[in-house]
Amino acid sequence: MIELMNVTKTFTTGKKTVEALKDVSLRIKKGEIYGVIGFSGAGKSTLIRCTNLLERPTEGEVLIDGVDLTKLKKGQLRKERSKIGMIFQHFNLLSTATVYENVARPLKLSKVPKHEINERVEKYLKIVGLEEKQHVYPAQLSGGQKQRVAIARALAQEPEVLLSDEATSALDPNTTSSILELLLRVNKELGITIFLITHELDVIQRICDRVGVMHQGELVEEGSVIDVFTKPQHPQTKDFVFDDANFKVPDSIKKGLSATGRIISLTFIGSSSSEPFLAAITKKYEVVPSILAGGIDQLKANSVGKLLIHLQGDTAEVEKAISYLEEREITVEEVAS
Amino acid sequence: MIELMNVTKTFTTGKKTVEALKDVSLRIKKGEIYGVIGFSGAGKSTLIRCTNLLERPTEGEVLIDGVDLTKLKKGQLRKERSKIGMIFQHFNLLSTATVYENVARPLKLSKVPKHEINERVEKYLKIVGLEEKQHVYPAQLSGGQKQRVAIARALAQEPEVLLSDEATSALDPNTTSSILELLLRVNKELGITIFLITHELDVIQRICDRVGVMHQGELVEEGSVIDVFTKPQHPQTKDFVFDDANFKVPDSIKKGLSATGRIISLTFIGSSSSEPFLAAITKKYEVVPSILAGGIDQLKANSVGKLLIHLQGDTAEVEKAISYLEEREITVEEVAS
Amino acid sequence: EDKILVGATGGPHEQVMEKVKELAADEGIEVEIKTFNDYNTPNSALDEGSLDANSYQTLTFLEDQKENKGYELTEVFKTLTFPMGIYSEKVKDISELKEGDKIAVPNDPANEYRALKLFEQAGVLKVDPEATNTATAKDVVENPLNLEIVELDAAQLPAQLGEVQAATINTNFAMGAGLTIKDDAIFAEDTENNPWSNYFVVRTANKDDEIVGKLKDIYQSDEMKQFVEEEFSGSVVPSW
Amino acid sequence: MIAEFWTEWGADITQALWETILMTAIPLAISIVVGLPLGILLVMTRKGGQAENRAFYSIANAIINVIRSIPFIILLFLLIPVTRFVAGTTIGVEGVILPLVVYTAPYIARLMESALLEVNKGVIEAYESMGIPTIKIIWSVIVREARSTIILGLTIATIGLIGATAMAGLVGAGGLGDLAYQYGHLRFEPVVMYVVIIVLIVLVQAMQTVGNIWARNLRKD
Amino acid sequence: MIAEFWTEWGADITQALWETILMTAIPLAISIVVGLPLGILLVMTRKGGQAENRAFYSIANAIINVIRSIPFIILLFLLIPVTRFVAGTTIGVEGVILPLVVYTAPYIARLMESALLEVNKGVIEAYESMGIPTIKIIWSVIVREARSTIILGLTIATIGLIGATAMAGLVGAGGLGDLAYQYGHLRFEPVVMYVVIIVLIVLVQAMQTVGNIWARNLRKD
Ligand SMILES: Nc1ncnc2c1ncn2[C@@H]1O[C@H](COP(=O)(O)OP(=O)(O)OP(=O)(O)O)[C@@H](O)[C@H]1O
Ligand SMILES: Nc1ncnc2c1ncn2[C@@H]1O[C@H](COP(=O)(O)OP(=O)(O)OP(=O)(O)O)[C@@H](O)[C@H]1O
Ligand SMILES: [Mg+2]
Ligand SMILES: [Mg+2]
Repeated sequence: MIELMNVTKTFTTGKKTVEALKDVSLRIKKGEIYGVIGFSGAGKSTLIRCTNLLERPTEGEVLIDGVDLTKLKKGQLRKERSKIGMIFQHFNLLSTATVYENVARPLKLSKVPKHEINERVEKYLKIVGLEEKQHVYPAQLSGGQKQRVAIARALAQEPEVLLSDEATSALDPNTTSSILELLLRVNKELGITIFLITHELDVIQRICDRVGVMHQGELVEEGSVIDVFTKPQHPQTKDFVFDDANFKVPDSIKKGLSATGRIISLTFIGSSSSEPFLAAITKKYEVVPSILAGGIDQLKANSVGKLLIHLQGDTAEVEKAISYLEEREITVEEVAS
Repeated sequence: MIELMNVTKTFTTGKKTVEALKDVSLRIKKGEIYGVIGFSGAGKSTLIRCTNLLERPTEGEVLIDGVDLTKLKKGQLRKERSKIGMIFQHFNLLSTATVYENVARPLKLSKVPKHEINERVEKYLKIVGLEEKQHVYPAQLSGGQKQRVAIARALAQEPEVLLSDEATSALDPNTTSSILELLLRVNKELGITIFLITHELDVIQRICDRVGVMHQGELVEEGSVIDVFTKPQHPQTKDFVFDDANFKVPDSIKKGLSATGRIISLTFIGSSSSEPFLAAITKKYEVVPSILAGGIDQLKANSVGKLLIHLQGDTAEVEKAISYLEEREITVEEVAS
Repeated sequence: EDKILVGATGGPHEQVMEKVKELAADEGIEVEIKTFNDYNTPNSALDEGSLDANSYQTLTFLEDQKENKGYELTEVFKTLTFPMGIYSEKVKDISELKEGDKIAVPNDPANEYRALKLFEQAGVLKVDPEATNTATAKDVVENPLNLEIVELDAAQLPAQLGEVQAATINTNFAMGAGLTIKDDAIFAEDTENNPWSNYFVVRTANKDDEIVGKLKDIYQSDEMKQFVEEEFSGSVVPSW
Repeated sequence: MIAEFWTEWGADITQALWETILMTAIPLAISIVVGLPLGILLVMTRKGGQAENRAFYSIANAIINVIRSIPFIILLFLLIPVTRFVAGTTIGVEGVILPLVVYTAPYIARLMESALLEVNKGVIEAYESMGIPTIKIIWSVIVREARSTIILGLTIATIGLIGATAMAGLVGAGGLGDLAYQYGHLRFEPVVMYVVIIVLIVLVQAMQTVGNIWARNLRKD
Repeated sequence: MIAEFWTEWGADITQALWETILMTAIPLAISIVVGLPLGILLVMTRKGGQAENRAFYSIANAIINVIRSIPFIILLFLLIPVTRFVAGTTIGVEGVILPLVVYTAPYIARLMESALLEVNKGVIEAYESMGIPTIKIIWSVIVREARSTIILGLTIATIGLIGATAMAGLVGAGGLGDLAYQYGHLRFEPVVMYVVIIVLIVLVQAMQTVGNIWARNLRKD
């Protein structure tokens, strides 16, 4: 469906050049939700802007449904673009149009029949919770409200492909949840392909099928969400994935505890989470595990647990407990204190 | 230090009025980090903008160090404001000035000595990781980079009070972590009072001393972070606090499990987390607990755990296990499936 | 003093002054010329002392200005006469003007009255006998042919001649368009004893200055007469 | 006294006012019809525009500059043959319409250009990303977003136009400016001049006020 | 032929060019000194401005409109007494400086006003929130951010000023516009007129180009 082939983008200002994208290749299947994460300035926005040619790649090809956008004439490009919706990092609303008009105008300009425009606008404004702000101008909206108008605008287009650049970063968790549920629904029901950028791991976990990690203009890692979250390869990915679980326990506490036992991190997928493995080792071996930090994340298809535990007990028993865990396909890693 | 007394703010556009703040009173002590959370449109930005009188309250008083800002003359207000730094939701950078100048200009205009300006700018640009982008204009920065410039600008002022409106919402988790660490450091070392808005619970948990919850223009709940997170009172607060832990497990799974046991949520504070209570009940009673979801959050001063567990075993044993937990000051709640 | 600053309107007045300047230089008098296109400024500037003399106006105009503005100015000698003519691209004789035709006249007070009087002289209309220098088309009391009188900028008249049946044009402007009073005018003022001759004007206080006398001699010299006659071939004539 | 003044000059002033209104309204309307699209074309064809076209931009830009270089008084004269061809006459109100249009349209184009360039590029991008045809983007997004600035620009241009009509008296088109000049300046009727100037001031003040209010109402930020 | 033409007219044209430059540069400089602060004051004192002052705003606004209502040709004559008092003369280049300033300064003030109003309010707020004195905000934030638009506005004003200098010839100040009018119109030397017009065009074109490039370089988005 979406295929980026060896895409490179170089910005030149005066004598300086910035390589925002370095030979990035990427394939997103029809109906898939693909997420991109990466540090600020990694090139995520540039990548997504290259996908609909808002930014023309310096090199490389961009294929949508097999059509190379970089080779199209204006009119054809326009036709392809009309199938692609986009939510921008900075809203980009018309300042002189009301919320209603902001959603309705693109529909009018795309020749959607009149009665349908009204229906769609009301439907999507309701979904983003702004039906009461219909007749208000953007200057009178809060940051999150503006973002929601932009989301409603993109969805009302009912596109085949949706590009989203940090659509939920200005939103509170509940609103985010409802937007994500909506995205999942349109993805399932209408088969919309979604290509999104976020820095909220949560968003990736909840709705993405696959995830790519950008670092300094390169796509350094890519794979199913489960793989990337349980077996991150690239140091940057590890930084991202572990940030949540491991690194929140202050070093001082870790140090104190490592005197009385071992600190290990456990990563487990899917059904293991509903298996009482901690209970099991407690019963089976002479060990006393206590949870320091961590949690179980419900991914779109599966759940992934990460626990940082403190295992008290004599060395042999602890070793046995660890072996038991490893047999149950739980990844056990020693944590340096 | 900061005291808002019965602050009301009404926006009037044409015939319509929006009550963005309804009689909000709030006290932030010197050296405290106070966080505000709330849904999009709840009035958070308006609240923080009223604190330095960028938005003049329709009614009520705003006291900084005992001085009522609403009663001050222009010149005096300016003097008070010079002690207050602010990070905006929408960056507000000079488009015609480089990154360096964006940080340096306010210092120049505040008559900071020349050699110090250079030192400070370099120091804070380094802290936010933008030393390489010093000579670049905002239009050539990514969203997160712009936000970091805005952060550096506010910090370089070395103010006594820092107001921050979703300063980290455009940032990836690692950058967020380093900014938060920085905020904690300036708070501790320089005693800077911080008043921040966020919708990332994580931010509240990691650095705030107290937290307020806004809902439809009202401050509906307020208290120490631990209290609000462990014993939320207002439905909105519960929505916020529980969203992370409980509600991610799909109802279908919960339903299936409730046939074979009880689903309960455990909330525990501080040292309990390093106590092996799950191990204990496993050993003591004929119950098999398994973790469905949840985690332990390291708060600024303490840690709070929330676990959603499935407790298998016969009714009496389960009851005993629950009593045991409750004796250890763990809040146990039954979860409807 | 052997230096004098003279204001003149653009065109023949200025050209002739340039020649005077050359001749004066031989006698050790330095003449500086300022060119104007407006008829009021040379007088106000002379009165305020920004000029020492001006050379562009008729006596009627000067009297009128003195009366209205209280200037203390005096004419010292005659300079040039620009006989005014009625020109046409459409008719050969003034009598061919028909009911409702358009005729054009200059719209400035120095020229409009004069132009209307010329039409009166030609017998196509009558101007209010009490009208003065500042007369306009409104002061026409008899207009048997119901001629439509179009008032235009004097300099625009040659270019606009095709737009009307006939127009009075100051000869300096006519010249530029290749029209001569002798050959092209269908009706013209007399060149001899023309009441509209122009004067060299100074502040009353200076009327007896030596330099003014010297300049008069230079201006009214034979050499100048010859120059004017050659340069303007009868469209501008010496008034002395 | 006022009654007397009005009996003598009322008709002239009303007539001149009417002429000024005609000489302003007609050229303004035509100039907008010409200048607005021209301004749009300038924005579209400039470097980085939606329909970048170096040749067109350079030529249009040069022509505008050339015309704007020529003082109106000379333009009026230079255009005589064209005016005669187009309007059939070069005198009176009909005779100045074309020169006034030639004088005003490029100015309006320039003002339009700068108004349109102020429109937030992100918004334009958003509409481009939806595959909406350029022409619709121009009209429904760029022009609409710039409406407030456009109105202010047109107000400035209209006032400039009223200023230029003062010179239309040269070719017998009359108008307030000419009346003030003829009677006030050349024929020593200062009262007429002051009255006419006051009428002019009221006219311009009204224009500016309407423009300001209109622009403010269109502005939503 | 060209050599011949130049021998005959070179001195006149050079002189006229010099006069035009003088009549443009001096009034422009003074008008900027007057108009820029005036524009700033308009922005500051308007409703919602940093130093809201209804009385000042209304009066300044009205005066600007009144002056902008009066065609230059009439302004020139109306101002004679003032000019005489200030400059000591009402003719020549000295005599037109004041009228040109009176004509241009309010126009520049208006252009400044609209340029300054375009500056992002959020940025101004950011600096206000730091307690930086208003005067510094104006200069180091508002004016700096608006520099590009200001330059474009000044370019437009300068071209308007060059146009007005053509009328200054009426009072003996000379200049290119007057030379073109004199020779083209009064003496029928069309070649001189065309040459002068070309010089004018080159002058204006150069101004506009410099203005455009300068403005583009100042623009960083
Ligand atoms: N200038 C204004 N005019 C009218 N209404 C306004 C204005 N500014 C804000 N509001 C309204 O006031 C309410 C509170 O807005 P505010 O910006 O404080 O929300 P917020 O809590 O910061 O939301 P977010 O998380 O989305 O930024 C919103 O309903 C908004 O629409
Ligand atoms: N127009 C431009 N000119 C020059 N450099 C640019 C331009 N746009 C982006 N860049 C640079 O390219 C790099 C990638 O930017 P991009 O906006 O893609 O980052 P991002 O991953 O979206 O970051 P964020 O999470 O902060 O939004 C950054 O270093 C940025 O400074
Ligand atoms: Mg980005
Ligand atoms: Mg907000």
